[in-house]
Amino acid sequence: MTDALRKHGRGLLVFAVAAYALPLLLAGNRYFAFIGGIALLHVVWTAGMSLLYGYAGLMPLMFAGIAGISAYAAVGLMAAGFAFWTALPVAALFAALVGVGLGLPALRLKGFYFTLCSLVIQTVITLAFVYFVNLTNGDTGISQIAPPAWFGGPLQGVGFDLVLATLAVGAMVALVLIVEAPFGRRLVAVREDDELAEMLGIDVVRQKLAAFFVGSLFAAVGGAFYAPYVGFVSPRSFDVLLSLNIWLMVAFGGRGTIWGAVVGTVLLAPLPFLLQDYYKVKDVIYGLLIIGVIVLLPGGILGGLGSRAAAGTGTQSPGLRRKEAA
Amino acid sequence: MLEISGLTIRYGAFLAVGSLDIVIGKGDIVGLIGPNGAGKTSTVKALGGLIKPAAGRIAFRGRDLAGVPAHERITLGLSIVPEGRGIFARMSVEENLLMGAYAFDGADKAARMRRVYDLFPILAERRWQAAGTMSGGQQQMLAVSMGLMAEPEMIVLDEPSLGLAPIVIEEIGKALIRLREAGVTVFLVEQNATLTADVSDRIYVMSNGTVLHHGTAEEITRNEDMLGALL
Amino acid sequence: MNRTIVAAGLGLALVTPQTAAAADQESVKVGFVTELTGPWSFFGTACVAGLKFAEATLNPPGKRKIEFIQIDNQTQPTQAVAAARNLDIQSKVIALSGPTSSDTALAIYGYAEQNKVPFLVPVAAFPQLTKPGTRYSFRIEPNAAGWGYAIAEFVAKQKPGAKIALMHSDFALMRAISAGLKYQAAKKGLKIEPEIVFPQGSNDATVQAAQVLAANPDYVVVVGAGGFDNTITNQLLDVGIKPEKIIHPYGMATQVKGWGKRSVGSLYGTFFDANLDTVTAEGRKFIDDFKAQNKRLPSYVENYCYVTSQIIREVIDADPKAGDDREVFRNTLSALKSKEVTSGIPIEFDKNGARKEYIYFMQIQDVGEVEYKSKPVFTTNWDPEIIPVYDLVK
Amino acid sequence: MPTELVLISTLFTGLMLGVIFSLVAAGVTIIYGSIWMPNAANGQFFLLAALALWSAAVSWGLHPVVAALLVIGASVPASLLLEQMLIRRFYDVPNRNVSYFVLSLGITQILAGLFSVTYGVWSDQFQIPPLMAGITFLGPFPVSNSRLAALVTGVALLAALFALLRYHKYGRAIRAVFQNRDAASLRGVNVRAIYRLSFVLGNLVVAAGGVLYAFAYSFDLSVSWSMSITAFAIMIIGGPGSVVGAVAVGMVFGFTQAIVSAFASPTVATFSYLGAMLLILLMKPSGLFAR
Repeated sequence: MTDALRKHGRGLLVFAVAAYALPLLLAGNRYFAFIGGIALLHVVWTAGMSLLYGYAGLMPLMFAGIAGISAYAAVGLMAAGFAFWTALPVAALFAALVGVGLGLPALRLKGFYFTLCSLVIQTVITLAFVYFVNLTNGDTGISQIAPPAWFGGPLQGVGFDLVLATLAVGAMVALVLIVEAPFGRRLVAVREDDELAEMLGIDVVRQKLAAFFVGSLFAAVGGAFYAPYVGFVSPRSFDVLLSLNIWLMVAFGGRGTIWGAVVGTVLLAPLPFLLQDYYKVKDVIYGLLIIGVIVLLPGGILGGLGSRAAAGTGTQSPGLRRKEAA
Repeated sequence: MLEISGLTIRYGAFLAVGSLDIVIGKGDIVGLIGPNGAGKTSTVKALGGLIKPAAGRIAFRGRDLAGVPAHERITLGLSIVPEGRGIFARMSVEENLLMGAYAFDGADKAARMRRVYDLFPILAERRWQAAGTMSGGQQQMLAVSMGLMAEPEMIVLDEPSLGLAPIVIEEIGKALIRLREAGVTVFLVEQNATLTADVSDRIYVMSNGTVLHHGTAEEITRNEDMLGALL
Repeated sequence: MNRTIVAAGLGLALVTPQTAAAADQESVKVGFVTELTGPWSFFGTACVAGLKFAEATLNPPGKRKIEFIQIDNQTQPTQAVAAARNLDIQSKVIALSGPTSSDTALAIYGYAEQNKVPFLVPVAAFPQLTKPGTRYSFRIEPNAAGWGYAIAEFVAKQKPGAKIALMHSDFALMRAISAGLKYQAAKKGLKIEPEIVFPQGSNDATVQAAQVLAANPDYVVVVGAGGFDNTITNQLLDVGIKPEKIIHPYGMATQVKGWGKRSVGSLYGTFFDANLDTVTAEGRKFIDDFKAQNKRLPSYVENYCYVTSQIIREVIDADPKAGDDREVFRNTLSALKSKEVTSGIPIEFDKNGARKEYIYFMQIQDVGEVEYKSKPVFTTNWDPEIIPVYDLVK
Repeated sequence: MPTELVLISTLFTGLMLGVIFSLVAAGVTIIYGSIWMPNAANGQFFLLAALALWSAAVSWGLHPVVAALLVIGASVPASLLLEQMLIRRFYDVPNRNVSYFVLSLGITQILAGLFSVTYGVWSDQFQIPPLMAGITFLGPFPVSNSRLAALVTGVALLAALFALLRYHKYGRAIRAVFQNRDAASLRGVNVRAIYRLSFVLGNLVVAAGGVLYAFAYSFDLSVSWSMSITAFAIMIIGGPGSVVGAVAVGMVFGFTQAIVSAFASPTVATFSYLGAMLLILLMKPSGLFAR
């Protein structure tokens, strides 16, 4: 545990300084501070996605759906009179468990079929958000979500941003600890060649399930904070595009690298906000960016600049090839 | 007919085949035996153009194959039946045979099909059956037949006896001898030394990517100690 | 490690505030957050097209200049909140406006109420935008539950005790319409049967059209979303339902054109239509200019966005301080008593910011390439709270 | 009479939706089976065909049949261009299904952005003029000749696709490449050429699906994602790479939607076939028609 922290200590320190500096530097302008806060929130999500995609080799496109379940659960509990800080763990745990329940059939699938299946699950979740009007208010969404209480007052402004910074740093520390633990190494073994991993005595489905649960927790915690931070949730807040964006941030930054996800998030999360004035070309730019990266830097930015072996997509074991052909 | 000289194949840092030399004359049946991982299948893949050798030269009927893409080699008269049979499991026997003659647009496919049905009558009975649902021996007969649909100068068989009962292996061996009578050169790559020795004129023994011995079938089989250690 | 620092720095550079444009003391800025991309882009762009026509005459010399700052919300609530925040903080707008979809409007609603920014919604019909206790949000379009109420009133007048088949997509707007319809139908002794709900993303209504045909209702109320609205209409006509029996709660120019010639005789509700006889001279000019430029007629979406700018002009003119003080703007808007310049229909807001509501029912007479002909057959207006909308639709 | 009416309309709807779902899913599965490209942009290609048809038939005023042939024909050079520019770069990349998925998301994003600022500002509903006027009665159930024609054309296209894959030399080669690309290459099949052919053929079938959809239904820009998801679901259940599976499951999807929405509700129908997908995967993870 301490080894892991020593190995990534400098990186974590730099990230923590940047994460806390961001809200303070932007405190003078609530708009930019808001974008910064959204980016920090996305770091929590991409940390979870990085664990699942970068290390466990799973590409769960139902990620946003899990975040949404948690957000709706937290809002529902708050409406029922619970404090946010009580609602948060309950909602997060609930959403992660629901996620595992829904993901159970999909997790038995190998390789890319899991991804396609999770895409369909995300669609079902979005439909459910619209359909269960009594719980979710349907596609109108829930407006005016109260900020959490914090030392007697509402948690707002820079205070909330700093809490998000803490959350983001916490998520990165958790990611480092998990990845450097034996559990993380087993995940990499599963990612590289699950048949070989099975032969080495690793229970592949159980490892995937465990990883999926932990990754879903990241999604759920982020979702629960999203609701009061933005002040509004609706099915469109947690649609498949968010799942794809979060995944893209990881792939863009460099799969299987600790800091790739952060780089991808910092570059991509603020982009839709900063391109708001260029709405006519925004989607085209975004699309070209995606294509540019996959053509020119297939391992992602950090994966492309760093050693190809670390990128995970740069090299490939025969096992992966076998799976593809299956 | 076929001249392999200095063939070297690498997978990353791993050397699969190191400087291999094999010569096969027209009308010969030549065997290549060796244990698992000796580099036999890599050699076959290089012949088929499925992998690029790191060094060496493969010449077929005097022509260097280096620049010839995989799918054009069959039109030169080099027909390869890969390991695992290379049949199309969800196609019928007849469709598989048609695939065997895929590269020969002008050919009389019905006549070619009649000739392989003569060689393996059981296939004619099963012509509408999905290849994947037949027995292992029948699948192997189909694989050889597909190779023959090209009416090649030379046929390369990779592990035709794999997973087959001895009686079926014997049948395959008889078919090979009939092929030679028809003037086809055969390159038999095998783990099964008995089958190879029964039908081959000459045998190459391969281990760890290089040729250890080379001689007539009798010379090799006489040296039973070496064979026992190898296989 | 160095890479990380460089990347983090790069990210910071991207979000570092640019120096805000020097505030022009003279002009009043209004933030216009609307759907220029995403699934609702048609409504946002139609709205902006209406606004553009108003802008031509909005700033006569001598009056304080009003400037609209448009931002795309991508039909995405998070983006809508961010855009509202951007306009509030960066551009220091006096008021917000623009959304044409209920969920983006509701997302901005939360921001406006929490941050005390006046918010004038041109086209969004979800009742909760003016729920009791609302202080800063004002809505120009009548609420959707009211449309359902009006349909029931209309049908009851045409045929007491009539049977209505109801087909609607599962969107909040459509649920609100159904709720209002069902509430008032019960009071008026009308029967609703069958009621068919389509999930979002539906594409076929053949079987449902056959079910409706088998039930033999007096009227069919069709509330589909987007292209599916057209599909339902076509399939009802295909199975032989007479157009005279079909009622759409709302109809826009593109929609009427889409229903086509064979829907002649069918009915639709609207709040502004080129064929209304109440259209004023300014309204007529707007219609003609719009038609010349866009090769189609404007509808209520374009009209409401046109009217939005007129209302803001009147607020600024009524109290010079309204251009600088949001509370004054809010109070002046709340007290405003005016008329739509295009149609002469009164504009007046109740204590929750809802407008005194009205609807016209039109019957299609002919559908052409650019224009269509229709005539008003029924009109009604009502107080926003004549039915318990805020209890009917949560 | 009412029961019969509902019954026949259910059958017709099942067939109509089934044919469109089958075409799109077959196109998707042909591309996935050959080059392992899970094309998330298939819904956008579908929509592109529908919108192009609308432009040709409504804006340019071409006869609908001419417009349809033009659009389906144009999909060939468009696919070849895309193949030349982007797709072929990844033929030999390891893990290429991930690369292709990312690529197709990029294409999706670009097309969605283009549609939104072009067609999106025009209208929120698009309708093609009918192929032919009039109504035909199937028993008591009246159906417009235009939709009947779309259905017949769709069935004919599916039959032609099957015939091509089963009896034509290149069709056999496509199936051979799906099943065993190395073996196909040894039999003289130019695998890269077959990749190219499959990509073109798959997109052509998807475009045909879009064109028929546009004749049968009004549509808007939101149809793209729901079609992508449906096609993926069908491909997974049917077994990726299996055209028979895609068509069989596509038909089942169409009939499920028709029957469940007739006897329960359309919402239950949507939930039920997505739920059925999860159940089937639980029992047979590789899909029903997998090798």
